[in-house]
Amino acid sequence: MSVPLSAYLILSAYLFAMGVVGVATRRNALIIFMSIELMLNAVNLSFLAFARFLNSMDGQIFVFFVMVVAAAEVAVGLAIIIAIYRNKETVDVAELNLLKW
Amino acid sequence: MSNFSLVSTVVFLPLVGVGMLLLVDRRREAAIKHLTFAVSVLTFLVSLQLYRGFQLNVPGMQFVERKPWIAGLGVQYFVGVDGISLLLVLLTTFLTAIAILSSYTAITTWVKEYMICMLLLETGMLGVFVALDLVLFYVFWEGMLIPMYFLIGVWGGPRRIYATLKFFLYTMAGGVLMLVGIIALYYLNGGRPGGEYTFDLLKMYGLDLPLRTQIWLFLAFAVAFAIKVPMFPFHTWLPDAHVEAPTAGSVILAGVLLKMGTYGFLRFALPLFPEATRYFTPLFSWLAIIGILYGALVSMVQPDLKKLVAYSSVSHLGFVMLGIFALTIQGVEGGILQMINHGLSTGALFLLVGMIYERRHTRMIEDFGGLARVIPVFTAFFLLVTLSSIGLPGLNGFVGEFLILVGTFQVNVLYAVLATSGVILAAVYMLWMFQRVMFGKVTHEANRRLTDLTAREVAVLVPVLLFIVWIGIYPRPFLATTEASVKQLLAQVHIRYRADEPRGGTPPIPTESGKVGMGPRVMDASREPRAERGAEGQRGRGAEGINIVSAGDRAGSALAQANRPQTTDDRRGARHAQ
Amino acid sequence: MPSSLPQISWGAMLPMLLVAGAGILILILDPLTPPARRDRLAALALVGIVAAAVALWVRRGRPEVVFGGMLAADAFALFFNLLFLLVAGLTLLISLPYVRRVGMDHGGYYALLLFSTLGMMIMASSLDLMTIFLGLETLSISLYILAGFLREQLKSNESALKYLLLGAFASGFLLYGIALVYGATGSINLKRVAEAIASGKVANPLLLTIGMGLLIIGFGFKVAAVPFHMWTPDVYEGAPTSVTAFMIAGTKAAAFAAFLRILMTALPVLQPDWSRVLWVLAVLTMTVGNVVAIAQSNIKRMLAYSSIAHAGYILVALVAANKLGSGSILFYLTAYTFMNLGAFAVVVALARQDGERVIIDDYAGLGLKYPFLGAAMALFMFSLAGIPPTGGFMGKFYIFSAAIQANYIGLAIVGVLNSVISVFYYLRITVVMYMGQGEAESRPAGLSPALGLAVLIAILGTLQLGLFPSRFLEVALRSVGALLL
Amino acid sequence: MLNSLWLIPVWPLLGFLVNGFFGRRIGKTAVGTIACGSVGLSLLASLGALGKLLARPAEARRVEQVLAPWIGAGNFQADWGLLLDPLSAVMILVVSGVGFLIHVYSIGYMREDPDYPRFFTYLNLFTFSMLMLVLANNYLLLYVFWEAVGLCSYLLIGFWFEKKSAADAGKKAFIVNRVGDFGFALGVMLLWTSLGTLRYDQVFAAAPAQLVAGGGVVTAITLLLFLGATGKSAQIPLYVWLPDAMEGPTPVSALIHAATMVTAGVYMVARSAPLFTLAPLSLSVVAWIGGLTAVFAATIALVQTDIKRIVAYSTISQLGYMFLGCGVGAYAAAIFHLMTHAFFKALLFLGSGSVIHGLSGEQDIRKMGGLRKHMPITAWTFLIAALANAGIFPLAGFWSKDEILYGAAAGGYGAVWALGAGGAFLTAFYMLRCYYLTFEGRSRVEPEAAHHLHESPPVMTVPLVILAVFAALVGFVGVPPEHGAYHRFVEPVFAGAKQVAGHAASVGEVPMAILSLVIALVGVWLATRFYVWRPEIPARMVERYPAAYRTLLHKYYVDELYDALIVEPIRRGSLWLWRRFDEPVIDGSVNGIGALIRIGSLALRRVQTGYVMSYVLSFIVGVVAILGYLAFWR
Repeated sequence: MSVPLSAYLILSAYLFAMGVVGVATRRNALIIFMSIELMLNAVNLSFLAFARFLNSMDGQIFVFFVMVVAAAEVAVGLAIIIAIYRNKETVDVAELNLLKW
Repeated sequence: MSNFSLVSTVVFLPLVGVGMLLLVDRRREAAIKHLTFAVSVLTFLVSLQLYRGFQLNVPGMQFVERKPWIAGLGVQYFVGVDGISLLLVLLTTFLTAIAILSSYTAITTWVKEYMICMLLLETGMLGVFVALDLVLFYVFWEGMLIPMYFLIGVWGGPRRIYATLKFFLYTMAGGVLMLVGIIALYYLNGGRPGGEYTFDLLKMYGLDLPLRTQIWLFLAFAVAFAIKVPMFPFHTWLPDAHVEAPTAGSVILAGVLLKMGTYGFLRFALPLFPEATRYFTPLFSWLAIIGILYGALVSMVQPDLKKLVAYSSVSHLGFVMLGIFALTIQGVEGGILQMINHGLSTGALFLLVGMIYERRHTRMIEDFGGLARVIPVFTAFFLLVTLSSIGLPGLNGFVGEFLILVGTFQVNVLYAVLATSGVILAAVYMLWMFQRVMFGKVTHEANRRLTDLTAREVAVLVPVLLFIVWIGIYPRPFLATTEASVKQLLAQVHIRYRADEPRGGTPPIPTESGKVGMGPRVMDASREPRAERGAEGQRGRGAEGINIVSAGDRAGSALAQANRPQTTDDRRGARHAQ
Repeated sequence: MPSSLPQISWGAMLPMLLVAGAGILILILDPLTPPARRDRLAALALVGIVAAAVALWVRRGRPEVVFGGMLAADAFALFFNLLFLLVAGLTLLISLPYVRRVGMDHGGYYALLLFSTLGMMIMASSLDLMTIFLGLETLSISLYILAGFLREQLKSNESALKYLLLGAFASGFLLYGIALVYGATGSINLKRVAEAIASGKVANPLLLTIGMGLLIIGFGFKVAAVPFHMWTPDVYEGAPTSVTAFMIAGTKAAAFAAFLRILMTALPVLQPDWSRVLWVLAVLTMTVGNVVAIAQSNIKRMLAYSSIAHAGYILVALVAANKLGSGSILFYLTAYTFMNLGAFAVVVALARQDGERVIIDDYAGLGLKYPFLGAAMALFMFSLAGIPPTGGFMGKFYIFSAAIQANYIGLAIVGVLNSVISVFYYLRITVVMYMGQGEAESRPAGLSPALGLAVLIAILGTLQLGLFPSRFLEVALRSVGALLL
Repeated sequence: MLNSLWLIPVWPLLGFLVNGFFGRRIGKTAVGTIACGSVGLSLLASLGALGKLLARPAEARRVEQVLAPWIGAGNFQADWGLLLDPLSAVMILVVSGVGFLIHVYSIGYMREDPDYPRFFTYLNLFTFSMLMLVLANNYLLLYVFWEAVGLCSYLLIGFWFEKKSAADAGKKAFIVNRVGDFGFALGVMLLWTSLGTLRYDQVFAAAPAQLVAGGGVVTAITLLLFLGATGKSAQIPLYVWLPDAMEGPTPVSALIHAATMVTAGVYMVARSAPLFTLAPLSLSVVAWIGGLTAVFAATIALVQTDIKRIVAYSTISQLGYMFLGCGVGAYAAAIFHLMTHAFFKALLFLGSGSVIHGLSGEQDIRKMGGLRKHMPITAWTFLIAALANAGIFPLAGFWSKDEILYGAAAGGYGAVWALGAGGAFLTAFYMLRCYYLTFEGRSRVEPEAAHHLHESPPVMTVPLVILAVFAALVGFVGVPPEHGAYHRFVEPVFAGAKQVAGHAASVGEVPMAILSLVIALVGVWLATRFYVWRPEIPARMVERYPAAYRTLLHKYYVDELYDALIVEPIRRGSLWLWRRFDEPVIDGSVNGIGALIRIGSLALRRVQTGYVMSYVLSFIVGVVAILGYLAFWR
């Protein structure tokens, strides 16, 4: 009748891996951010699938919190990126390496 | 004495001095110096009370104080002295006072900090010698590094930072391994049936570990101590530290700090791991012998006075280690006495080098020559100390060295022969140095204007020299102080061994086999007191005339010795003699 | 499904509410406060912290579980909450002179400090993976902002961005781990997770194991375990000094609190697995942290690497996974707080009029010139190096005792040898301060009473823990009793 | 007197302390008086003790006193104990008697020296130590003062320390002696380990029972002790220090390096006679070494040109005779020779000192000659001493040397006797050569030295005369040979030793004595022929045998040999150890660990690139490793 749990999990893992690859390969801070959002949402998918499968509310509630936290992170992140852009006029993380060694 | 904690008073009196120093304005340098000196002299005087109250015939710990410290782990503030530590405590308080007096003019910057360091150092060193709880011991052992580190690093010579870091890191590297050993010992002790989780050293003495475990733990302890001693090949921090340290630092370093290593062997490594001690006796004896010869040879070609003395310390401490690992009463007692002797002689040598350095700002041997004509009083002191250092009979060094050699000879002739040849080399390097510094014509103009010793400097040296002569002529009080403790120690080391050995397992050795060193051994009687022997040997021993031990340990009539039935006691002698 | 609203115990919540309330109040009052009086906001924050501490203290010995099993006011939480309040209080004392000098004395700074403290408190009190996550994010998001608080400075910006990107990235892994554990055990409550594992009801063990691995990774990031440590030096170097001090002590403690609670309460059955992973992490973390610290020339960066190394030591205690190990973590973190905050207090106090003094060589000769600060710094360095008689030594002593008790002798040996390596760079500070030749010009900013108090507290704490550690260790051991069910 | 033996040595100790601490303040006269007076008091005490000893029956002539315990550790025990028996009585008389005369002589000889107080301080210390050495009642105490006299010797040889050769010589003496003491110390240890005691009486009582006669242990003990004796008494192979020791002031050479200290080895061997008796092998080693040294040193003396060195080699040679005597079991004869030798050799040195003093420091006999006219007392006394040394009847040397040679012959040691006889011939030759070149013939003195050539003051010549009397007559205490007053007194000490060294061959005493006298007279005749009647012969000899001459002149190149085989290798080896091993290898490995960590630090640091991407990469590596491990390898 239904799609098996494993399918959700594989999709979730795939999305998560996409996000990870995005973080690892992109240089634009904003796109990295989006990749992280992708990772979080991939986890959300897992949560929901588990919640459904286990018939438990915990997962669903968790997803709400994750979304809130993600929103907060984005807000802070954008503020920081703007601050950097003001100082350096770039959002390319490859150009941010004052701090090293 | 029981309700008055004398040991703690001695240990922490310098700390009180530190507290007082903190209140003195740093600009009042004279007051700071006098105050520090007064505190150190007071500490010495109080430590003399320990000697006065010490009971010579009691082998165990005296003046014991015991308070819980870290209750959860069975760590205690547990201190006390036996004959071995008592002498070292006295040496420490004595040399600290001398060292402080010697720095009156040598230290011109940051006097207050310097004096604080000296007193902190004193507390640390005393703590090491009286601590009977392993953690407490370790705390003092490592904590003492801090003031010494500053003494070398702040008031030292041009390469002081390299030297002090090397000193610190090297010593600590050994120390941390010991810490692992201490903790492992704790769990082994607590985990055995009926065992108690405690760091109480005396309770751990009863621990009966398998040989393999003992070997590892012994190594953990021994490396720490061997670095401190320093035994070959762990010695290279010493010349650097000595060369760079200020005079008083060198005095303390040579006089007391090195003794912590040898003391550690006596107090911890040997009695805790008797079988491993046996197992490692050849290795450590050989290292000691290499140290004796190697230190002497390298010392011979040093151009720097301090470095020469530093390498000579390697040689002298080799003697001490050899004596300890002879595991005979003469060897160990000689070793302990030699610790004191080395503290006095080498301490005095460093004092003298420091005095000449203050005048000439060089320590290179080639910069001197002909000083005997210019500064005769200095020369006389220097000569006496030099002779003491090369073990001239009648002075302190001889007594210790000879006892060590006799003690070693009983167990292994080859060791004794090699070590004795070190005595020749000692004469070579010291006299050659003495000749180049003192004899000949004055070749440097600057040396012509040298001034002889001041009254303060004489006052610094004379007490040391008094002890040097005293021990040479009448070492009995010193030997008697340690005797009971040494016997107990040897009993601890040997007792397991005997239990393991099937009785009568070794064939009796002929009295006179025609082979050198195969004769019956007059072994340390502590293992088998024979009270009825030695009729002519009855004599009150000890400075106080207390008749401690029956004459059983005396040579007694040599005949009784020869006819004595062979027991396993002789087994060891036989093994070594092969 | 019958459900009722959970009982809310206000008394148990009071400390957190006080901290949160003080933060909100500061935000409200900030626009109303003239710039010259902003230290009143700091005072308010301090009052909030002290009040929270008092509220915690009066409820000691009365463990309670609130919010339907999501938060606990047990001994473990009490211990850590008090520790966090101590960190926050000391940070405030350090901040007072610092923030004014660098021009970041906004109410927001104090409020964020309080919010992140709140996040820590939530983390340490959580009995539930969700609250742990929430606490962690509260803490982290506040810190992202704080790290970038010097908006004009590119280094601060960069620090914040790196922290944010990597922190959010790591949060993703943590979250994924939570999801998998949830999926495998059917619960996000720590005790029920443990029960599920113990009763063998885990549907897919692989899911659980991978979930555990991801949790380790997530927390490995927060505690700065190698190879998840790379953010630490950059962030700590770039962040404002007072924030670095706060992070170095607070974040680590909070992360370890939650980590410890998860491992000991939820995953004790899997101990052989996670111990083996953490064994490797511990060795790597200690070694890399210590070795790389040697080459540093910036004191903040050096202390950052040092904090990595210390995380390694604490991981050793985690590996041991026994009562003494857990207790020693608490002890160690406390000593660690004192010595690190003390060191940062000295760094702030020795700053020049015109700017900070973060290059180690700039400290040349200061030890003897400023005897009190010099001695304090030396004490903190010796303590960090683990030399008796300091708290740092006792902490290490307990940790290695725990490791040896659990028969991890090899790990203990690696640990002690690492502490020898560490001596090299800690001593370098004292070498420079006491044995270097200082230039004459540098007049330090001066020791304000608040800073002096902070240094003094740190000294007393360090010595107290080193000389008389007995009582404190008992408290720590009692506190971890709550974990071991 | 016998109840307080300490009264004998204590005076020089006091003199040492007073002069040592206050010598520079109290003036030369006081220093000299104190120094001589203290030794004089010792002499009186010794005489008193001798008198008391003589008053006792022969078997009770033995007083032992323990002053204080010294070292006690476990069953090891050594005391400050004194022993007076005929043997030590002879020794203390020699030491304090000859010592007293030399002290007096030194007042004159050292008058001009600025370090006058130091000289007498050392000299007093020496006398004290030497007295203690012979009075000690156990081996360890003997060893102590054995080294103490070595120290005094070191200090006095290097007395003029500004001269490098003097300082070198002092050091050489000390170190060579240390080599001997190495053996001595080991011997003492083996002795104690075997017997459990070091006291003479106990050792000698226990030894026959516990040590197998001729066994390895007793042989080892005695050989080790003898190694010590070869050092102190300058025998092959450790004799090399003694000729150099002539760098010291001449009274020192007389006292320490002729009369007393160098005979300590002989004393020790004689003292240990009961042990040596148990070790025939050691005895023959002693005899052979003694005999070889006697000849060897005498040959070197033939060509030396330094007056003091000639006498020094003569001393080595005569000491060889004493060991020869001990080795053949003629201990009493050896000690007898020790005593007579002390007088005539001290006299020879003091005579040379007088010559040197008169010539303002000149020591080369090629620059002397014809001095008898200028310093007659010195010349006559020197001649007496030379003839005594040569063993000319009836002077002291004749009696004692003859007795030794007789002992060798009677003991069946033919080869050893031959060595001794050859040595006696050489001795007579070089002694007379020395006398002729110095005092007879035409003067070869450098003009400026000749200018104030003079006889020495009475304070120097009176001791010469007294010594000359003794050198001439003291032999008569040993007349008739083997049964004289001397023998009756000393012989009981060696009663235990006699049993082995019985007379193996029967040779007549008188013919042997005549034979040795003839040998000596031939030597005298040859010397007279070479240096008085046909002075061109020596130069011809040199031309004919240049290699032999050079070898002798360079003392067989032994110093050079030791230098090349021992001194240099050790020095170079030490330098190598320090520069090539200690610094680069041992210290290098310590610093190497540090450097390695530092390099690791710099390398690992580079991983931290500052780029977020690389941080993420590191993160991902960790993720893969952990998850991979947990998923697959667990």
